[in-house]
Amino acid sequence: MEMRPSSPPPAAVRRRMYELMTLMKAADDRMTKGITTGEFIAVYFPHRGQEATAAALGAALRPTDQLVTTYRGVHDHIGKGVPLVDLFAEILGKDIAPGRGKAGTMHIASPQAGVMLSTGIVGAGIPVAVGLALAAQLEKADRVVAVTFGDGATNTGAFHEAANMAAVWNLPLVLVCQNNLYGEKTPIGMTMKTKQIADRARAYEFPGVRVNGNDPDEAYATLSEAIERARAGEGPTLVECMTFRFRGHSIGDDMVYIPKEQLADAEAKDPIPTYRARLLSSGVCTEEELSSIEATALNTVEEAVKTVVDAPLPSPESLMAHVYANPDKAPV
Amino acid sequence: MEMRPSSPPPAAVRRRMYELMTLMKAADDRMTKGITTGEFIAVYFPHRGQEATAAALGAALRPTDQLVTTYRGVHDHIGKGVPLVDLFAEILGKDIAPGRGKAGTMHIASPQAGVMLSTGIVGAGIPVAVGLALAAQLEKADRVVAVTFGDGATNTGAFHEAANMAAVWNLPLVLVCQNNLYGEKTPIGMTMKTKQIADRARAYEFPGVRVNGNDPDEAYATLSEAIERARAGEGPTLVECMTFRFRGHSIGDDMVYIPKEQLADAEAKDPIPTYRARLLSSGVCTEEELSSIEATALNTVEEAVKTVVDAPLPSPESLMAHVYANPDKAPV
Amino acid sequence: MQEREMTMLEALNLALDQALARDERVFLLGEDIADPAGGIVGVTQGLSTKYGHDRVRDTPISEAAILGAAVGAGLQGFRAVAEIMFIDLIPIALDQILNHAAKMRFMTSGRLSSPITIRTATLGGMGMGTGATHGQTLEAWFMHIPGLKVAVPATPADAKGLLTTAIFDDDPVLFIETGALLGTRGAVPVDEFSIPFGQAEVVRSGNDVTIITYGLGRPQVLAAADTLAGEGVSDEVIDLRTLLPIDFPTVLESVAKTRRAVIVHYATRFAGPGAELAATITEELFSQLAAPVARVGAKFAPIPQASSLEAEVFPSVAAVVEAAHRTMSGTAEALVR
Amino acid sequence: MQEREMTMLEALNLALDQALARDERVFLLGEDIADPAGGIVGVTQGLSTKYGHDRVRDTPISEAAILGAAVGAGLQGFRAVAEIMFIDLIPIALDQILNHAAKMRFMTSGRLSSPITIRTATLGGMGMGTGATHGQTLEAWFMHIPGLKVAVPATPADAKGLLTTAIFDDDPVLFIETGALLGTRGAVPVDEFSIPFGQAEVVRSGNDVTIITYGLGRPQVLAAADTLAGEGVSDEVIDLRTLLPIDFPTVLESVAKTRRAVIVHYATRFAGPGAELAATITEELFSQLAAPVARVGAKFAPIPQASSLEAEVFPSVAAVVEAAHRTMSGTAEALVR
Ligand SMILES: Cc1ncc(C[n+]2csc(CCOP(=O)(O)OP(=O)(O)O)c2C)c(N)n1
Ligand SMILES: Cc1ncc(C[n+]2csc(CCOP(=O)(O)OP(=O)(O)O)c2C)c(N)n1
Ligand SMILES: [Mg+2]
Ligand SMILES: [Mg+2]
Repeated sequence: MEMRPSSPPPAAVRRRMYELMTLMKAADDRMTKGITTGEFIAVYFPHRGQEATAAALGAALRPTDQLVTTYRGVHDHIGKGVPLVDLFAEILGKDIAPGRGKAGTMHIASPQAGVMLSTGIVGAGIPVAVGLALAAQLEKADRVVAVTFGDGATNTGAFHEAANMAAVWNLPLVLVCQNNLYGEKTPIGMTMKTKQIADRARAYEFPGVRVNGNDPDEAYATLSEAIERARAGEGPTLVECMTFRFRGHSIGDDMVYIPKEQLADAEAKDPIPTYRARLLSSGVCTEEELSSIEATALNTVEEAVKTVVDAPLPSPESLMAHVYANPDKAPV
Repeated sequence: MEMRPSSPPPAAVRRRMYELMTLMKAADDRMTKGITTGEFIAVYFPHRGQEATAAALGAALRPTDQLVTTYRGVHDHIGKGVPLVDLFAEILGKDIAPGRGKAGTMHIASPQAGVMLSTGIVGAGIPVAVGLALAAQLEKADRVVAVTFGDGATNTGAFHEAANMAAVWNLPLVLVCQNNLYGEKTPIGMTMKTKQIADRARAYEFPGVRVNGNDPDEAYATLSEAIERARAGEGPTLVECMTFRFRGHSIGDDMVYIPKEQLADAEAKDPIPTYRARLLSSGVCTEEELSSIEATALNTVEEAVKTVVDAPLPSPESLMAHVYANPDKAPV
Repeated sequence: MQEREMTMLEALNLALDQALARDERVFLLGEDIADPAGGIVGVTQGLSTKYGHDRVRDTPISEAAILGAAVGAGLQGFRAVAEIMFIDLIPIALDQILNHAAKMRFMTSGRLSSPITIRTATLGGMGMGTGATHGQTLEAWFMHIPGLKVAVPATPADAKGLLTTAIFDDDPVLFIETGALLGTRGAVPVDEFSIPFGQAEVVRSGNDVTIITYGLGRPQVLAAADTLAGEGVSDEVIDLRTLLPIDFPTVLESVAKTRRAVIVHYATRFAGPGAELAATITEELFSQLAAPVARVGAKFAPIPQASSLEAEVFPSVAAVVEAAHRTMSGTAEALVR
Repeated sequence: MQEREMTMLEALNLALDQALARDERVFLLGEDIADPAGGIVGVTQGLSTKYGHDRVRDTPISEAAILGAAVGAGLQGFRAVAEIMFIDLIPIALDQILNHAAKMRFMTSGRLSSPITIRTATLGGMGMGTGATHGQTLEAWFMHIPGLKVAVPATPADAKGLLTTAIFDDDPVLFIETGALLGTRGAVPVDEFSIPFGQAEVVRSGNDVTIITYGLGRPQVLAAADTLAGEGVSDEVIDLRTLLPIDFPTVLESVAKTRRAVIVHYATRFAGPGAELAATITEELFSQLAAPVARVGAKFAPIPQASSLEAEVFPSVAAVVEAAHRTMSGTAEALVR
């Protein structure tokens, strides 16, 4: 894919992306606080620091487009429009969750919002996204499928097999790598020599491009281009979004493996205040608008948490529901 | 890897390669005939047409170097010096086989000759070769490991994971792809868009080079260079050897899926008569020498077949031997 | 229903043909399945020519992506029929079965599912010498995966009826074809028809002992049954047809009558399908059993290549007869204790 | 032997440490195992610092390559200890276990082998809410692989002794660590020591019923045993420690005495390890059993996330007690029939 210098996205899109980013951050802050303080018990994989890519992707995809994400997917879900109550209820395993306590943080799906799968198996979502993209192609729908995954996931066989298959079948798929420089606790330099993950696309003969994943405008431009290429029948693109994860792999991770300077450096480039400043200086939003967006985000999150915390756990009798569509003679 | 124009290999090497090629061809012809006529029953995957690469690899590797190959590996085995009786006995499942009727065509190993594994699982040998190369590195031995596989194998996750791991660990491994343009019955164009498999190496940051795999001199030069790079601690290389398979995927395959002209064209470039003519015209061998090499090959094969056909099958009592080193309390 | 004599291979081809004709959302994917190859042994012959390469599509050698793609298309309502050439290769793609296909409905509380069919084949017992990595019989693993179904047809008609059920079942199905049975001939309903899962066939009625089997065990058990009948033993033979679910009502009714049971399969005996059958039968009919349930399965070794060894690893007709004898000879002792 | 109180996690770390110290050919590979991370929960903490990153090496997220590399190094005489973070992830790499590690010795008639140890963990029963793809208990599959061995320690001392055996055993071993037990404390021999495979521990002696378990079942069975003892039931508790091989002599000796058996595991009940145990016990002791062998295992559903549902899917102490009662109540009937 050729990278054309592009003008910034429309103001409405930029405002929307900032809204999404603040909502993502507020959600992450709140889940982290709730679990750290023991207010609730849950498995959670923070995305703090990676909001810009998710906001850009959410803004660039159409509501009818589909998304496949991972355990570290709350930001992606929010970007794609999954309600916070649904997300928190899944994370806390409540009966009001769409998965009714059977999904959990790693397995959230929201077909209404187009999020068809989150998976806890690194890399495994990519072949599934290939199948969704194949379905779009077979249906001659103008739907595009995006799949997000980490840097570490590109070392899995699943990534390779899926990328190659998407290429051969020329599928409407956008592969979005959120390169946060670590796979769990291991820095990327220990797990690949590849200088740019984007270059891995060449092995399959489709375009790969690296962007600053902390810059919503840049990410939006590139992701939109990749999405529209896919929609136009021109096949898959790999977009590598450079970013960083401010919190541990999951809550409880002490992050000893991240050099202090590296973290400080990343935090200094926190995409949210950076983008805020840009929106302000470029006159897209006023200080009041931005403050109001931030206050709304906090309120929305707090209300959703309250709803979810007050909700009951699923009743044990519901265990055997939905193991099968047709459980006739199935073991119990 | 930079491709330097190289002078042909020494005459002794070239003669040796021709010897190996004729032996490979004679073995393949004989197995094919034996199975086709019903003289013996066996599973066999002919390599006819692919001899040049195997001969070059065999000549370029040291006896102490190791090789991992596949179900279609008889030519590779011969190149590496595995005795014909051993090979035929494995294929026919005789008790005189080193595997004593427990291996079979797809699973031949010959540690003395350095062939550590043949596998029937496409792609699966590549990670195992990574482990052998790691062992060489850990031992600080100057041993190199070569692993051969088909074009189709480069679409497996195993190829990707192994190639990346070999790169990260800078292992003494040479990945030899015998690109015969088909994976079983499917032409390569249906299964990848990649123009050169050699280019897939870039995804891991190590060199990849394509050679005419039907030209033993060219293949030898490139393989030798890759092997010596590995031995010098400079890490892995992917060598894509372009070739063609004259017979079906396995005996019994009617080859309806190969266009007649494509096959005719390939047969016209049969590496064996082509190389013969070159050796003659360049004065490396005389007609008498070549004829004698060919006659010897036929004799050697015929004698080996006779030994193997006359040998007994393993006795049923040997079944439970070697399931475990220590079978104490194991089920039966 | 009108029937025609055909091989199991032809019956499978016909079932796929009719499923493709009936429902646009059915499509096939796998290695070498499209024409001109038409499959490695021809099960999918002619289908890509008839329905196009879009619906009968060749894939790269990428088992994980094949099943992943099937799962993904399933989320969108397609009924993908994915072929994994041999069951020995499924481990490469097992994550997509275990962690995705079989759990999708549960994890979403019914909002999404992947009603895929995975066609695969076992080469065990063909005497072809394919050896340790191309001759395994691994269905036991799949019985242990909640959310999955498992079918193993033994006749051409069952192959057609069960494959049709598999494709249109709303749950994911592992459909195991037996290489050694593909050439078997039999009468097969010509029109589309389906055989419900969890419905065993009582192949032969008798009163003295129940022999339970499936797949390649069936012809072997029938051979043993002839021998036993010659000895005056009246045996009942049950072909389970599906292993998940298992038709326990039919099995238990039979064993309640005969008070003796033998289970026969090509899968490794230890921790194999027979273990669950024996355990359940015993739990349900403990006080009625005249003898312990006997299990006949493959010995605890990899599959060797040599025909002399392959014959030794798999259960023989003699072993089935001997197991039946064992349940008979236990009678006296069991009755007096 | 001198003992020290420590957690199972510390015991595992010590076993690895001593194995690395004893034999140059031992090395570790896996994701995040090297310092400073020292493993996802710290089992390998400090080892790369002590033995170098060459011998305690971080890998890419490439499970198939991790096990393949272990197998390959094994062919050259190394004793690779490969970590697959969770047992749920093994399907990705199962081909290397099934088709390579477990068959290498057989296929070469003893000329080559891959004496690898695969360390993995199950998170089932921790109540952490990791859900369907991170809480499975899949050991039954591995019992069905000839050529492999399977160990599941339940105490810190067993963890150390069995891991040492696994690493130096000449056959490939799947070594399953139980997340919920890693914090368990107990006395552990400080010096290197090993516990032979196929040697169960009789944890508690009794005469009325034998309860057989392993792994996370052990603390649960001991809780149930207390309840039963309070009711005057004298129960014998056996911890199998290894599932392949199984110490049938010990199991059968006990059941011959008690005439009643209950099997308890976190694995799914259907087609689970208990099926083989129940079937074998019944085959061997049919006329001595006072009641059918009872099996207690997970229900036939994926592992749900919510704690209220997770408690329902796994076997409870009450279920163990109830199963023991069932074998007791069967007595009268069984004796008169
Ligand atoms: C196949 C697989 N291997 C290992 C794990 C354990 N694990 C969970 S997340 C993770 C790191 C993934 O790194 P990356 O792809 O970079 O994504 P990130 O977490 O950084 O977003 C690992 C190793 C897993 N869940 N699945
Ligand atoms: C993982 C796996 N998938 C499929 C097969 C069946 N199969 C055996 S050989 C083969 C084709 C391999 O093609 P290629 O790698 O090009 O090697 P070639 O046979 O052409 O030498 C296939 C699909 C297998 N044995 N293993
Ligand atoms: Mg990462
Ligand atoms: Mg090929």
